[in-house]
Amino acid sequence: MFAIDRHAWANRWRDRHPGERLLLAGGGLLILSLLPVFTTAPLILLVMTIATVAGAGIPVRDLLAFMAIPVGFLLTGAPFLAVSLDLNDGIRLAFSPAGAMTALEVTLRSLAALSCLALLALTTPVVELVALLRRLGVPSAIVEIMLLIYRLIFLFMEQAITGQHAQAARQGYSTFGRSLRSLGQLVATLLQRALQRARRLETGLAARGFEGELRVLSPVHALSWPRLLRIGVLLGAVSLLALRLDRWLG
Amino acid sequence: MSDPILLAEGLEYAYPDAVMALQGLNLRVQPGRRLALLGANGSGKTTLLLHLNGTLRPARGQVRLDGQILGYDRAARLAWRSRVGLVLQDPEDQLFSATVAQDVSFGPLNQGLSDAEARTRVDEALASLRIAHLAGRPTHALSFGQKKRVAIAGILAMRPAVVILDEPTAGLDPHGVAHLLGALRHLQDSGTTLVFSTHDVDLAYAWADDIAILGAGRVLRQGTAVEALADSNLLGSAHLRTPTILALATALRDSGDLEWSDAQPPRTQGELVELIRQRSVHARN
Amino acid sequence: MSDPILLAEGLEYAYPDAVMALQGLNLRVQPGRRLALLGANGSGKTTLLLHLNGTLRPARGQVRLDGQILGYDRAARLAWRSRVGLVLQDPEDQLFSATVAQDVSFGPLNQGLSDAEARTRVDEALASLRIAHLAGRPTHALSFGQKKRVAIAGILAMRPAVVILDEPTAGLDPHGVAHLLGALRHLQDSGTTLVFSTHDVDLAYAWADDIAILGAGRVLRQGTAVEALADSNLLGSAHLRTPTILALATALRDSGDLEWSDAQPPRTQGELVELIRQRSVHARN
Amino acid sequence: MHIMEGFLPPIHAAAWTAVAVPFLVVGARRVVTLTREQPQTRLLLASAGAFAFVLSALKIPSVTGSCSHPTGTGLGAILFGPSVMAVLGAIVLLFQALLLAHGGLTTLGANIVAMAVVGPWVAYGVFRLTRSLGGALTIAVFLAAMLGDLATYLMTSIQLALAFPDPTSGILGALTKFGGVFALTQIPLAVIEGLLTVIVVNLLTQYSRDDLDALAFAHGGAK
Repeated sequence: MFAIDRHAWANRWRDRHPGERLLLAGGGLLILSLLPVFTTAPLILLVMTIATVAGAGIPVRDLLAFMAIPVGFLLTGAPFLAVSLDLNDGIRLAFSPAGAMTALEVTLRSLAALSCLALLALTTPVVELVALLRRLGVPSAIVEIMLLIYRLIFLFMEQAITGQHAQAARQGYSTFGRSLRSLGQLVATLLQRALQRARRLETGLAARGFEGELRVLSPVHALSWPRLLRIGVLLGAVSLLALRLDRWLG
Repeated sequence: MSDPILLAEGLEYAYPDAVMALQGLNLRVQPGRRLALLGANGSGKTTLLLHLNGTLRPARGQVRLDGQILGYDRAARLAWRSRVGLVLQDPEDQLFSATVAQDVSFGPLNQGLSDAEARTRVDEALASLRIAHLAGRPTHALSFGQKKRVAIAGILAMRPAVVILDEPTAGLDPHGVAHLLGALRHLQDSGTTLVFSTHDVDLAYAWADDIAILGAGRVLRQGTAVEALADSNLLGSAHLRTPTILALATALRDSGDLEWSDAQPPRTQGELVELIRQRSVHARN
Repeated sequence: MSDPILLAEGLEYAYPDAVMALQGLNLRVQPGRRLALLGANGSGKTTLLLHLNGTLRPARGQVRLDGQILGYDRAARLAWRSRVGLVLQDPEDQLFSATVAQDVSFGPLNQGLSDAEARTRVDEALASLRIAHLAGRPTHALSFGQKKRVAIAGILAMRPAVVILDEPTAGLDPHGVAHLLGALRHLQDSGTTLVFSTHDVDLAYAWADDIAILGAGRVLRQGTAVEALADSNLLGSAHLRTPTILALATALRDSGDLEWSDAQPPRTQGELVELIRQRSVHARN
Repeated sequence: MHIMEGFLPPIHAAAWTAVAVPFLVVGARRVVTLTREQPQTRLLLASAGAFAFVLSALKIPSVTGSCSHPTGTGLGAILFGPSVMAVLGAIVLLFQALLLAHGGLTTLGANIVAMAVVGPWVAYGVFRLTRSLGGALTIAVFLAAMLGDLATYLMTSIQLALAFPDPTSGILGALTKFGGVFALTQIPLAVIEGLLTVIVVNLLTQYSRDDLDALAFAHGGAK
């Protein structure tokens, strides 16, 4: 249903420990936050893109598709930063060089950060990241609910799409007013069905000894210390290079 | 052969997660006939149906209605859906209103009919499916078979020329199947073209005029029911099997016990039993 | 006749909306056999299954497991469900975890097994349904037939003595049905008792050792498959019909074309075709 | 509208995350208590959360033809109560970032504050206030959903203005700039979301009382 999810379950790094990708992407976001943007961002963008495409084997086309919508947001949002608004003398809009620098900085940082998110999202199933939250002290009830939400999203999305197809087949979206009414009916029906599903799951899981907790085996992915070390070294090298370039550019 | 009312030419379609569902599919729907789209789970039946009423737009290829290539702008889709009605498999996916009559009125009202006209359409549709007595009932309290018929009534009330049904008999018991098929036959008698998808080879053989066998996003064979089902290897490769009645009738003809012509093969349990009885009566005389 | 492993005596049950679902139902389940609960939609099949594993509690009557009347406190229910596994019709009602292996581990972990033991159970259950290759796959990306098998694996991993399946073949294409029945046969060979509900008379006839015919919340008749299906009037009043193979085999015997004994009637298309072939070979010799 | 990954300066991203945390902790405590009292609540809450995700993925019909999605904050706050909604909203936002590339991880805190805290609390407050003043259910629902929606966008504008003060006119100027753009696009959408929520709640109260009762647990039976 979601292209991102499909890659997350089937890429070259599928069997590796999710902590490794979390370190790479999270470390990338961290140094991007701490170090000068103008030199760090291009390096991060480069490293993450290479890792995603050459490392995990995600096709370039799909990586670009991932970036497309947020980049669209960026292209419409960033120019606003380059325009200044003068309120003293009526309302006057003007180009601002300082604002333009901010816009450029934001664009670079966003692109680089986006490449970190892409690396993580395209290579790691959401549920494996959620499972890591337990170690961060998130209560197990919350983690279990998150895992169940993940599963149910696909089910309910399917129902939503099919429901809309059915309404469209009966001209439910022929005018604005009818569209609104159809959508309202769809949402109300989806909620009812969601609650029904909760009740039926209760019966279905009771047959399997469900008493409230949703404990399952965790997948075994061995954490590779050599790989973690290499990722650390890579991030360190990027940091050093970024700082050096920054000094060199003055 | 008359001009097809619907014609799919070289349809290709992939879902957003890159699963290829249709891979160059061709199909012709003859007016006034019953066409079964027979295929295993995952063969692309539902995706095809969603193309036939313009819900999905093919990446390549086109659909013609009455010979005209169809567009995908809003107006074109609206006109298309007034001619081609689609009933999905799970009635829960398409019943949104509190009562049966309200639900069935959804389509006619969306078509811009007046309340009075819509009411007439509702009564007509419910009557033609023999469920007029359900009109005032709350939809959630209906049995599965009743929901199925209400969902069909919701499409009939729009008076489409072609009615497309996704797995119409799925989940129905023998009595429910008989009841539904009776109502659909009645519909065909009034000139409506029927297209239905199914993985039930016995149903397709008993009930379709024409059959298109689907596999891996293509129509592997299309013809009259008997033509399409003749090749058991093809059926096997499509994860299907030869219909029971056809297999037995063929075995009985091969063994010399029974005679029947390909033009008029026995289609149902009743017809085959009758054939056996007649023969034994003959033999005795 | 050996002692029944499960015995339902005089079950009565009404749903909160006052619809009477069971009205004095009696049923016996013989160990190691395949029992089909055959009934039309609304005949009370699912309600009965939910009583057999202790999910619903009858207003009157009782269920015995190995001769013991069963209680409904927490401990009793847990023990009961370890012996009697229930697979619901819609696999989506029973699958909740992201991957197949995780999902299947749920039952064994609830039984208090260690992680290592649970892992063994998961591997075993997946292997016995021939879906070991799916272990690491995300549940939501499975086909319908695969989901169905994973749901069954989730119950098998708890090693119940009795496995109850609600409409196990509903929604499966011929290939999927064959695959599933093969896996279930394998299960029975290892001594598991199977109970399944269905409205498919052909399936029940082809595949059950014993059949109980349900109608209006009662067991109308219970016996071996041939015994239970002999009375076509009874079947009609239960909104069912005579299985195709049985009807044809009977017609062929009546017409004098075929001979077979009630003890060993032809059950499947293959068996009946074989019988016809053999006879024609005989006749020629 | 979600703030995209990397858009906010790091200090701001961290600060908004810090603001979001207490709300999440309180909400999580409530969820933990609820699930302890009634274990099956897990299934109900998960269904509610998945529903919220799907709701935010539906396309809203718009007059202009451009595509937009409901925020669902008003409906969620009315159905599930604001403290539980904070948790469910945060989960939905995390999943949107990872499954759809909407929003981001560094901006998760800021988005949670706007969409899972401010929006729902405003919606809930408006709903209770209107009801206690004797306003009709329909009016209360409409105002709650519309103002909840607008509050979300106002909050997002404030977040952006604080992060990117206008070079000439400062934070106020930036707020006018961002707020003006959002107002133009969002007021019609907020009205549409208000209407949509009224339709949904009307249908639910007419035909699905049981379901509403089942959900009332999440905020102590408030109706």
